[in-house]
Amino acid sequence: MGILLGPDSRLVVQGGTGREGSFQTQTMLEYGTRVVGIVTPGRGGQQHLELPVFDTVAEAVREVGANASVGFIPAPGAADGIMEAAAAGIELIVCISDRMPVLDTLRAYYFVKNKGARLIGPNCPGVTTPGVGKAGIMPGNIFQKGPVGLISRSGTLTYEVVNLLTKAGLGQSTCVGIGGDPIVGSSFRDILGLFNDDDQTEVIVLLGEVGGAAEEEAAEWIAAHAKKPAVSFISGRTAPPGKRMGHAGAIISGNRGTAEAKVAAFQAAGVPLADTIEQIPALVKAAL
Amino acid sequence: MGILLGPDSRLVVQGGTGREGSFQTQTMLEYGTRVVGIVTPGRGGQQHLELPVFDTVAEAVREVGANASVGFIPAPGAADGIMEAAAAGIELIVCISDRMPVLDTLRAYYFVKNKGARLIGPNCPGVTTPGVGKAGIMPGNIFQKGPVGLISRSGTLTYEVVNLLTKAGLGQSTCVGIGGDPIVGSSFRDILGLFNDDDQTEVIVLLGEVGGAAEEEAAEWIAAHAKKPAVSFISGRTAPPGKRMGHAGAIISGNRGTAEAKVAAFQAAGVPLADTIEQIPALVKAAL
Amino acid sequence: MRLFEYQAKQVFGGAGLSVPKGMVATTPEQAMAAAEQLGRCVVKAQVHVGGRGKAGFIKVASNPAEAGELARRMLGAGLKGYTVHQVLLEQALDIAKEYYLGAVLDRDGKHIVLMLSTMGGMDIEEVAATHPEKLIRLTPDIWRGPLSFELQDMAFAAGVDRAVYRKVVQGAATVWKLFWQYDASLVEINPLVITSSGDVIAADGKFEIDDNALYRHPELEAFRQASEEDPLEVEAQRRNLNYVHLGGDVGIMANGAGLAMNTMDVVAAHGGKPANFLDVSGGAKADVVQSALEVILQDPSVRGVFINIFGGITRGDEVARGVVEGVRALGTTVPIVVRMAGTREEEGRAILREADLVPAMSAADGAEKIIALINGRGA
Amino acid sequence: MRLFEYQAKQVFGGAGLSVPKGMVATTPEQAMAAAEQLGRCVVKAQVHVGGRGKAGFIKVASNPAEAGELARRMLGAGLKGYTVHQVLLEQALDIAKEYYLGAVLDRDGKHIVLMLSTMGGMDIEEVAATHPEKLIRLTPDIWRGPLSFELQDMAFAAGVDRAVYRKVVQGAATVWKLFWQYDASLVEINPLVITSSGDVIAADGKFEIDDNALYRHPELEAFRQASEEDPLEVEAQRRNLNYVHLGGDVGIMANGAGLAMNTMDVVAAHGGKPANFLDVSGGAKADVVQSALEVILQDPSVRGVFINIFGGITRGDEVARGVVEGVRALGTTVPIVVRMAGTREEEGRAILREADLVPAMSAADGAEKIIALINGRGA
Repeated sequence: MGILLGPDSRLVVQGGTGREGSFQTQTMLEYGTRVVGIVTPGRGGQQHLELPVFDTVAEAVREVGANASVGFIPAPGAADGIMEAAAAGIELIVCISDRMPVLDTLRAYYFVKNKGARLIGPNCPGVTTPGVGKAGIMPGNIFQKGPVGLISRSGTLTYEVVNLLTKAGLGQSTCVGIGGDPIVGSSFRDILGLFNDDDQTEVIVLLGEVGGAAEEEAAEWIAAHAKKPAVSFISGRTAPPGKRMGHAGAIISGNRGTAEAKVAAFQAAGVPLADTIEQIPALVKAAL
Repeated sequence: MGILLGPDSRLVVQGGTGREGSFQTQTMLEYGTRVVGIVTPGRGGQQHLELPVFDTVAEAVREVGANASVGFIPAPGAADGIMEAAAAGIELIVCISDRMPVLDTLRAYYFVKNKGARLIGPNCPGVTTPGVGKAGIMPGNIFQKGPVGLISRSGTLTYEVVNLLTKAGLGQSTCVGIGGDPIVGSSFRDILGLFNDDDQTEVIVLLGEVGGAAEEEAAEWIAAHAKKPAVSFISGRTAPPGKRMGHAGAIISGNRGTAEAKVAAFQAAGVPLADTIEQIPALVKAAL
Repeated sequence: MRLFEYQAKQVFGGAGLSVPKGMVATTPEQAMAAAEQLGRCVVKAQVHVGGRGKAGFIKVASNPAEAGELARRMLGAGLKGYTVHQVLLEQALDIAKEYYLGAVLDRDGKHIVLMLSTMGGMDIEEVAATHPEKLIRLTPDIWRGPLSFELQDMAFAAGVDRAVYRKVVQGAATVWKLFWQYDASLVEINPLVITSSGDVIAADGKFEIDDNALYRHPELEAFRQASEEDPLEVEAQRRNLNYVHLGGDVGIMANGAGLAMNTMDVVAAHGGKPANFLDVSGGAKADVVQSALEVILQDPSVRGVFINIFGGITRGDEVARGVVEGVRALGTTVPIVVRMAGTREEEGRAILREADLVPAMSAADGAEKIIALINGRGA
Repeated sequence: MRLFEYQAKQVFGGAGLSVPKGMVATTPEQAMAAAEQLGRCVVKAQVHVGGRGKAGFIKVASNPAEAGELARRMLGAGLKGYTVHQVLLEQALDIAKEYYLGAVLDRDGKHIVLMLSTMGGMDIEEVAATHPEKLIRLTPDIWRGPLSFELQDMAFAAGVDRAVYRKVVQGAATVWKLFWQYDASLVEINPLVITSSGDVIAADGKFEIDDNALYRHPELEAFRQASEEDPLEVEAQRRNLNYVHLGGDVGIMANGAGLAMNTMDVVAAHGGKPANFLDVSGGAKADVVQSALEVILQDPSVRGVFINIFGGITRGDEVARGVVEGVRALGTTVPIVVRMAGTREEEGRAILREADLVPAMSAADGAEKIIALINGRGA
């Protein structure tokens, strides 16, 4: 039945009255997502896209039973929005916002952790569970329900891969963009654990990139705990060290975070690695 | 067997190399207290009063098994000393220091609480368990072992009462000066709970004063939970409102914290009240 | 330490809170000059007591002549025992709403409580009693402070006008910041005025600072000079003594606040009138005791002094030496009764015996003796 | 954003850390003048790379003539691909000991790690590898920051000389404070010099700031002007674009960092040399795409551009409009291959068809086409 976003999820959109927030709320509704309200401080009591608008997340929880949130809040207020959701009792917090100062994210990370909530992002495309809904900005038309669980640090590259999978007849259980920042709420490892316990998911695709050690950790975890096969891909093989490749997290520092190290880690863990994204569907089929 | 300071207590003196700290360490040793070391940052490795000196409390815990501390640190560093003791795993932390900024105390209070340690003070004369030892500045010669548990917000007034009790043949189980500040680590109520469960203690004497609501809380607690008789006394009956009577905590704010309210609370709880301290021994004898 | 309204507003303004344009005057002429610049204005007596409005110490002046006349009436006048030395003249505000915003140390709850209400302009304790749902409290984590969303939740829960909620939230954040920055025990803005044009203005200000933390606030020294405090208390504070002037004729010195309070109580119970509270505190040395005696005797009402010492951290011999030296240095003829017990009491008494001081064996004995001496009956 | 050593030291000095007396020079004449004032001094090339000492870019000058000569040799010289534009001249220190003090964001551990070692002056990663017990780490609570005793414990655990431990503790507290104050990702003092007279001095300084937080640090703008960064990257940053100059001839634009990286990888896999990384990001609009194209084409090495778009949050029609408008405005003749899929791809393609742009159906197809066009073989 997929992970994170399920049939019981009642989504509130933080910042859903802004230009981008409105557009994305519309696409989430069109995809069939159960969006129960919008939170924009100072606009409580209004209606927007036929949804009730609340001043605070706490009100949305109280009034319409929201238990999941997706945030389109500009970076300066994004951490506060995450913490507000966690304090209000939201269980799944998806933060789309990019360019968040990493120290803001760090504090929000611990705040969410202490509340026992789950944070996806920031700087991510969100979560899509085909047939259920999407909390984020992924284009809904490329998805199809199926057995592939997908985790990725990037956005558009993920859509490419989903598109390839769907065209190859390989539907998805849930697709999770964990975000491209150096610190994100949920790591590859965290999401791997959820897919591991999900009945619908039969194979996991993991899209990594240069920077940090999340891929190495994931490879170790797979070797030790995975009950299902996984397929991996690393982008940024031609990225030079010391340069931030768009994502704040995609930077090779000294000799840490190189594509080589990640490739080696997956090889050591026995996880098949695609050289190009076009190879992924075949590897998935072989693993099923 | 008394409370807080017992036969297993291994006391370290924070700031025990200073003038006052040295003098008081000497009196604690003379009283027979098991003092196992002194902590003065920067003087680790030395000997003082034939005791080993450590740079940090953590070292004292590691090297000589300290589990209680008494602090003679000037106010600006007192909160840090309290937190250092708590972080090092000290279970009983007695802070003698006066003139601590109350916001420093507040932060230290929560720090200690989170570590699960017990703080007595600040701005207090400490804890004396006759026959075992003393952590603080009470004059040892006035004490005698016996059945009276004593809790007080003041210092010298407490010695007066102990002196009267001893002269009347009423020994003490433990005498606790909780401190005269608006915020102290342990309240009347906290210490009442300990005496309630202590076999040696047969009657509790509570010396209160104007300011705050700790006496009212204590009276309520006694009415609801006390397994032993209690006797009380309130000083500052002639204190005018709005003036801080030496103790930072001894101030009547508006009509809060008056002697009248405290007297009324003890009366309502059925706790005998002495008009002068000289009456206390007789009330204790009547209660035994 | 309490700040005057105009001082509190200086602090508020420095932290970015809007305050009315205003000027302080100590003479009617200054008040008139200020009113020339301010136009229609409010004249407010600067004293550390509430209820100024009801007592006629806050008045609107339509022109400089009126302002001068109001200042003339207020300056030098007394209010609840305090004398007005300064008036604050402020531009009159176009008031649409009056809110309450404050932060206070809750000693029993062990929190700093931020409070917000849309029922400002009246005594907040009355609001708390009659409309508790209208007073929203927030107790932020003591290390972290209030997060923006917490302040926002508070503002919406209080029913703050959406048009000004951002400014109110900003104001609450500033109050918290100032509370910690200045080691406050109370910061209160009542009323926080919302003007017709949507400005949010601190129209009054209370600011109390923890005396124990003043050592880290040398920047507040300037505020102290303008104080209306009792000159004897100011002198005692300068000498770092815990002294409270009470107005009777029996000077009191004790070591320890509890003992000093009790000494007052005992003196009063025996029919005496305590002139002061004075705690020479734990580690008092000869020079401190001497200094304390000097302050007590600076009070012209004092006709005798009762010194009540029980030695713990304070050593009896040092106290005795201080008393003897103090009496000698001052050459005073006022009767002094000394009662001493505890650490090194024998050594202390030996020193006292050499001087002409009346010994007492208990607080009650000492109280009786000093009262008798003051009344000319001998001890 | 990385600060130069001399900039880091300005920040350190402003926060109360001791730094050597020094001056910056951009010409040998300035260096000589500085040395006249400083006396015996160290001449240090200001570049953002390590290993300056070994490479001869940190040298002692005994007199002004030597300082001038050293500056002449260093200025304009290259070190690991960076050009030296400035030298820092500093009074030589009387070094007794060299410590290491730093704070770094540990992205995988999710902490800010304060680090202290008495083995300073060498690469700290080497110390960590060879003498791990000599590198003491502290991960303070993220809201509370390090408490004094925690820093003290760290100092004693590191074996810091007792005579200077207070200054070292103060330095560590300041490093933490600066880390948060400036949204740093790295603050490093290596070596922290202990002089023979017991002074504790930041003899070097590394300071890296989170680019995402620069919006709240306008005070750092002044530092940027003196930067040695690639002029194309500076221009892109000014335009708020995620651009990295790579040096090849195939200009690359994609929406999304992952897609842009993968486009680079695919171009390289097909034998092309990427000229740049450029992510027009999620919500890119026509003007952004046009601006991005302008920056790519400012690179004289670029002989063709491959635009790879998959529409999620970005709408295909807007991207297409941006590309067409950009090409028109620039009047460029450089071949441009566009591959577009996802949200509103049909509308986007319709717009592209109207202009003279080469369509591609996949990344591989696009890479092949642009490489063929650049090599004059047509698409």
